[in-house]
Amino acid sequence: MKYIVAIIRPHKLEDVKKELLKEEVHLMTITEVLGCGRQQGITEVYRGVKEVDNLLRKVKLEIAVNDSFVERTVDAIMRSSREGEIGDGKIFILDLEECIRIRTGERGGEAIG
Amino acid sequence: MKYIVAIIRPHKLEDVKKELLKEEVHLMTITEVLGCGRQQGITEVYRGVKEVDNLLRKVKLEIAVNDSFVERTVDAIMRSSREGEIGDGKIFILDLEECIRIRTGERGGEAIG
Amino acid sequence: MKYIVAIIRPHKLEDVKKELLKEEVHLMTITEVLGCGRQQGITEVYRGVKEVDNLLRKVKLEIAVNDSFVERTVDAIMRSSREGEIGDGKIFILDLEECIRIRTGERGGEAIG
Amino acid sequence: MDKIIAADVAWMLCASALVLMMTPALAFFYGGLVRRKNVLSIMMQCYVIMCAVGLMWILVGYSMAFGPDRYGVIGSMDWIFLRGVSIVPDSFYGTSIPHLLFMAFQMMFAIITPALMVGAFAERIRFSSFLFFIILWSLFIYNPVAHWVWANGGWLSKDGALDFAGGAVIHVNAGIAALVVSILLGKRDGLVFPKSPHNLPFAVFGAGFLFFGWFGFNAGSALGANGAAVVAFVTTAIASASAGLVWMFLDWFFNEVPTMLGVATGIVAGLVAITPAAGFVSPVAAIIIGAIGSLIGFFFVTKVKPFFGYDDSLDVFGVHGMCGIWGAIATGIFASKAYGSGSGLIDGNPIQVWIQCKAVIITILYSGIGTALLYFIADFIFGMRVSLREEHVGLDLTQHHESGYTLME
Amino acid sequence: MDKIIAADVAWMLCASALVLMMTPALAFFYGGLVRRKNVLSIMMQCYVIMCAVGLMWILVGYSMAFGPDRYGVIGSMDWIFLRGVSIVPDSFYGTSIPHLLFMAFQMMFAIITPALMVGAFAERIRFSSFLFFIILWSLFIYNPVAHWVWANGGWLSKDGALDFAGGAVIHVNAGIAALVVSILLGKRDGLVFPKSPHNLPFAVFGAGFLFFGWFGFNAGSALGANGAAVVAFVTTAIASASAGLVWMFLDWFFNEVPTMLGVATGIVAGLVAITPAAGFVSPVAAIIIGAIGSLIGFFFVTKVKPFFGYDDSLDVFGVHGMCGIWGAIATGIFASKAYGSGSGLIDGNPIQVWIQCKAVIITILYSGIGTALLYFIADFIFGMRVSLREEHVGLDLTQHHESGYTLME
Amino acid sequence: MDKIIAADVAWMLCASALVLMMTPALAFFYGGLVRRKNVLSIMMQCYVIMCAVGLMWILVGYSMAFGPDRYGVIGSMDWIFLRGVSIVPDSFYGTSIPHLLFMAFQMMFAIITPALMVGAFAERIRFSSFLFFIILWSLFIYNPVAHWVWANGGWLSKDGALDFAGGAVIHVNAGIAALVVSILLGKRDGLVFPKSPHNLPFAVFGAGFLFFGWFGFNAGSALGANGAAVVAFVTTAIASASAGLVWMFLDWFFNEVPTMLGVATGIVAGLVAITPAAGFVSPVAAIIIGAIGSLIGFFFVTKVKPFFGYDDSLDVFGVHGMCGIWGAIATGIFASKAYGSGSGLIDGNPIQVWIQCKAVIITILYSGIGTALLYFIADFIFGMRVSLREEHVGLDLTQHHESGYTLME
Ligand SMILES: Nc1ncnc2c1ncn2[C@@H]1O[C@H](COP(=O)(O)OP(=O)(O)O)[C@@H](O)[C@H]1O
Ligand SMILES: Nc1ncnc2c1ncn2[C@@H]1O[C@H](COP(=O)(O)OP(=O)(O)O)[C@@H](O)[C@H]1O
Ligand SMILES: Nc1ncnc2c1ncn2[C@@H]1O[C@H](COP(=O)(O)OP(=O)(O)O)[C@@H](O)[C@H]1O
Repeated sequence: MKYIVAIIRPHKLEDVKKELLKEEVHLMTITEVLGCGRQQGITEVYRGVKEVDNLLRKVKLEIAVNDSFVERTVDAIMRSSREGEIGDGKIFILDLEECIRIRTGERGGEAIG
Repeated sequence: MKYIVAIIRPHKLEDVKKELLKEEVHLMTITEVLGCGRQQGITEVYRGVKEVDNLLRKVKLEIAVNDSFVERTVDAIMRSSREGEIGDGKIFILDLEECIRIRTGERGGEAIG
Repeated sequence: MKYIVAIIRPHKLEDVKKELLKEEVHLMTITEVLGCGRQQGITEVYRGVKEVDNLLRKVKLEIAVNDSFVERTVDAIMRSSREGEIGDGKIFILDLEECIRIRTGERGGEAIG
Repeated sequence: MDKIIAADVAWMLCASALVLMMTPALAFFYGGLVRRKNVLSIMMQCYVIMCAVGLMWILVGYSMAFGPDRYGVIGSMDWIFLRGVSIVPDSFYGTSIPHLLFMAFQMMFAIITPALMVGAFAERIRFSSFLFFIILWSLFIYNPVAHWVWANGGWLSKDGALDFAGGAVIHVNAGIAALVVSILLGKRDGLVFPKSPHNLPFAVFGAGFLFFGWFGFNAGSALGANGAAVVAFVTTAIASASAGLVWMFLDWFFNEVPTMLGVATGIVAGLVAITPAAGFVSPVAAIIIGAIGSLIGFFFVTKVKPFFGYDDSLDVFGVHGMCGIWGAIATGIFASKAYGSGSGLIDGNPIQVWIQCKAVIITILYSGIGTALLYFIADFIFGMRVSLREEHVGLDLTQHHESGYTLME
Repeated sequence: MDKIIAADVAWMLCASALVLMMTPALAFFYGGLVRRKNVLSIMMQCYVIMCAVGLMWILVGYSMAFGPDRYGVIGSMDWIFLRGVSIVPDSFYGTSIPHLLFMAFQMMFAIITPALMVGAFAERIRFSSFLFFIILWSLFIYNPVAHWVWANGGWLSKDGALDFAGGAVIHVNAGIAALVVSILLGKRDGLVFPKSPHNLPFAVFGAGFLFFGWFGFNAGSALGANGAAVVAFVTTAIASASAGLVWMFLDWFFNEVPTMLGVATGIVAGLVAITPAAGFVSPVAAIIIGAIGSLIGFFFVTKVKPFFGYDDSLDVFGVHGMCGIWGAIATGIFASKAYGSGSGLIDGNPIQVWIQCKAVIITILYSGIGTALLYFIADFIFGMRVSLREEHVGLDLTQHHESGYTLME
Repeated sequence: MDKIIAADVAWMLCASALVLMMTPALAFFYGGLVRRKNVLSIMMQCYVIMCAVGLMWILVGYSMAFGPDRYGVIGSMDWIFLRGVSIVPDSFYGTSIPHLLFMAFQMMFAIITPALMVGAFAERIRFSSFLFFIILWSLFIYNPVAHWVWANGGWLSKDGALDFAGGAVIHVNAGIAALVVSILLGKRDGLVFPKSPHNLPFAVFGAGFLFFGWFGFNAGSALGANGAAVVAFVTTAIASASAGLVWMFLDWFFNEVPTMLGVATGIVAGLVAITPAAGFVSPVAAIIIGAIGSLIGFFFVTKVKPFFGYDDSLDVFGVHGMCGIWGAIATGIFASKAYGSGSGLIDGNPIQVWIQCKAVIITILYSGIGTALLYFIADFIFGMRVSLREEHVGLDLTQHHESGYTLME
């Protein structure tokens, strides 16, 4: 099992969810985060003093999947969230040792979906 | 060492914390997240237009523990956060390679607790 | 590649970013979290009833780095975020299997920076 | 024939608008103090009261409360649908302003009173039952009590009870009803300790704008731009300042630090306490009334409530009920001919204290028993409390299918 | 010579201040309903209108709208820079208050009207083009229509059209313009379903304080502390209560639950509907006007808009346009000599309905065509819509380099 | 004997309530601009001033400021505890309204002035020391200056200084004191660049409702529903519109985009600038006064402050101090017999400019030196600044054991 962490642009969330659904990945956990990356932040101005902050609003998806789903998930995310410009985000894949469904106590591949 | 990620119902947080305390697990990091799972979201209505959004408020716990604590931690979470209905959440266990306490520079099992 | 998760004090964020920049680590993802640790929370009082809550505002950094960067990153964070008092936070290091840049589709070490 | 005084009309238009504004302000005072998942439910209740009770007032309420007296107990149905209520002044109520304007000013009072109670129901009442209950309450509890104290021929009014802007009618009445309902509803689930307010600035806003609106409430109760209005204005400002300060120091003493919520609560406590006395007492008496009001409020909110353990979520009883009682009695003590049209203990008229106490006791009994009865009826028909599951998810989503804020863009 | 009545001055000072306050309240009503990334852009538009249109009004607007009549169509330039507008009352407008005060009261109306439109532009208009467009609109759409209906010699006024506080001039006018602009601007990107309001309590605040301010708006339109003001005050309170309640029940029926946003919208719909009728009708008529206004608003917002699919983001057309039309016609139906200075159908004067319809139709045509023309001009010169990228990032950051809230300390 | 004019009473009741409301509005204007962890501390300071200074005013402040004159320098203690201040008009102050009402109106001024300073202390002051300091300041800085300029026999008033609604007494006074305190307190830690406001909509709300309340402030300073009130009302509306617009264009020019915070700040700058001149100048002069006020404010806030590097956190000096100075001088330039009771340069009375400058200079000197002295006293006794640790955690938690918002349900 893998634990996929994807950082995407906030307004792409709907598209990504839709695309993931097509791949039958419909379980995930979403967090609003600030990304600090290559993408230049918009200079904010408060009373004339400029604040060059390179923190940008991003959305983080965490998706636990069985190994066979990894590529499909990654592809779906890439398809739906790419704009081709700096700031599109990243996908990180970590190894997931165990997954437990609280409701049933199921473990492993069973529990993931 | 393991890195436990648990997604639970927001109103269970107090109970979970209490139960974890009993197992002497009192260090954790908590984030408010949106969960997209089997549980159906409540249809929201704004000016008559219904918004069928399946994002639900959840709470994410991140707990780094020594190997010997893993099962106790998982059990405590399951005991205290299960309602037996869809939406109870999941527990994910990842392998944790290293843990460092910033204050002291301690590493590994020492640093975790 | 490693996936570094660091929990720090909120007001240290600027310093940490600056220090990381010196080590040429300028990509990261930041989340506001609540930390439950040894540090005692400040007792809050609402209409005379005290709320002893040990949840404290912290900031979580997630930084994916190549192996050669791990120690530099850890050092930079420790240097800049230590106050020497309880509550300084922790650094967790997980193994990162894969990293993909959405924009270009690059994978692995290429994609991380 | 009575003649309209344009200046009184000008002031009473403003005062009525100010009192109307208090209900939205209250919605924020309460809304900020509940958990995020229930913020809309509180606001909804306030706003629906504004609509539903407002409409009932036009249809029958005004006639019940102020219509030609029947046996000192209730108004007749002569003025339903505002029949006969026109721009000609009434010969008893606000003789220098159009009768319609007096009706409108009183409408705002009829609205704010049940709205005050909402704080006691917070986070666990079913909306439909609430609506049913609150309309009954307005009809059968508020209207009679208003009649007794304020109407031409009302028996408490004939008895000589002084109530400048509604200590008994509004605050005691709502406060006792709130206590009853909060006990009958039971405690919220799983609140081992009270959760911190989800948006304290909203509560701060609410308190500040309640203060602002209260000038219409108290000074408007003079029904004209006259000396009594000025006295009421000044005593209102002073009592709340003094009460806010006293609460701050009590907090400082008992809880180590002065708190924002404490000052805001103190201000409201002072406003409540001065309400029945506003146009009758001296500025110096206002300082005392406010200060003692704050003491009493603080004691009930921080000691008595935890001791008995009823879940009056936003302290409607502690603040409105108890300070209203104190204010009503204080009116009997401090009323002075030098400032208004009544005289109390300090004017050598100790009997007034007893008259005030009687009015308070009667209000407590009637409101307490009546509210309980209406509660049982409503509970029997609809069930007053939401299910545990709904309580956990929050009333906003379950009762109204809305959330206050988006978590994500 | 006309004499100043101090009480009228007192009331009109308050009323003018209340109407000014409606623009910030509106900024929150709208601001709370958009997505978080666009909250400031909406508020900015409201506040800039307050400044820019306010200033234009002093320079030329007031003269265009109320200056000595030219052919019933427009005011002359005699009063630009407020030349000759002093503390002496005008012989036609507000004869008991200083001319300057009448001008100030009208200034607030000139400000709020274009501000109402802002809801239709939400989340996709370029700020610079907006500013250019709105100034033109104020000059060439608002000023003439105000002249026709309200000015001494205006042709619709001579025709006998009744418009107490601006049903046609303000709500129909702004509502139609909003519809036109929202169609021409096109839909926002990627809103398959409407996003939930980012801060519903802000919208609740806005509705509550619009209600508060509307007393200045409607009762102030009597231009004095007189009977008409009282009638307008009372009908305003009643119509909104009735409309809020009706909307709530419609929601309950069609969407399973009563919603906070529904009640808030209903209140506003009722306020709009009663506006042209406020000082002319009975309280009971106000109940009906409010209720039907809410029905119409609900129908347009929840059925017509989705059917046609134009993106009138915050329902300016559905609420202001349609309820304004209904209100204008209702004035022709319910106006009664017993309450005001006009008579309609129920007074046996059916022709008034037709006169009202004419005024509405003319306003619709002029506003619709004129707005489209101005839109094309502004679009041609500047481009009215932001780029897709800017829309995604949000107008706050791209148009103003600010964000509403910090995500982190 | 003086006779009460009911219409003046009606207006002054409203105006006083409006000015009281400005303090909560200010709490939001400032509160929205600080970081989230300090929002309550700012609001707390504003509200506590409302209570503490309000109470002091009743006890001794009013007597010090307006009591029977002693040597032109200070009021006697004859009116402490409001002895002799009744509903009979005073023979000098507000002769057509009850003396108590004049006192109440002035009370609101005494409250808002120190509240304005709070913006300069933001995010680093110890609450207890703040409270001690601000009471001293109110007693020994505000009261004397108010006496000099406004009291019967005050030496600056005898000198002929014109100050309609408090340019020198309020804005210059508070602005200079703010500058002094912000320098003495030192900079906040670790703010390499200013953090973005945590809740800009709150600041927008604050600015809008300050605008609303300012009508009470300026037009109320006419002390009656008369021509001067109308002139002040109109000039207030115009100056702020013009200033808001000018600031917007300055932002556009210097910072690429027009900003919401810029417009809000500009509006406040315009309101400050017109304050001393409000009832004395023509509408056209008001446009100029507002525009130049905005220019000066912009220059000080965006150029001078960064250059010198003092940490006047919310620009109290830049906006209130500098625009107040400009307004006071502008009064000397533009005052015109055609609009009010003073004449300035354009009326051929150049000496008035010098008189105004004198009043400003004296206020600056007295306020500057006096504030510094009081600061040293308070700092010596209590220590004015919180510890670094407390600053990092935030004042809400450390000074008041509360947080503004919950992060989690
Ligand atoms: N090494 C990394 N560790 C953690 N987060 C990262 C890392 N690299 C990128 N991110 C996240 O991805 C977002 C987009 O990255 P950015 O460099 O701006 O664009 P791109 O990936 O298109 O080059 C960042 O804002 C950050 O949140
Ligand atoms: N595979 C997954 N990856 C990430 N998060 C998940 C996954 N499965 C479940 N979750 C999280 O757990 C929550 C509860 O899951 P849900 O399917 O609704 O209920 P249950 O686990 O009881 O079947 C979801 O809202 C989501 O946040
Ligand atoms: N084992 C753990 N798992 C998850 N988070 C932890 C763990 N230990 C510490 N943390 C996080 O680090 C923060 C600081 O830890 P704390 O124990 O208060 O101080 P210190 O690390 O200096 O002893 C905590 O608030 C929590 O967010």
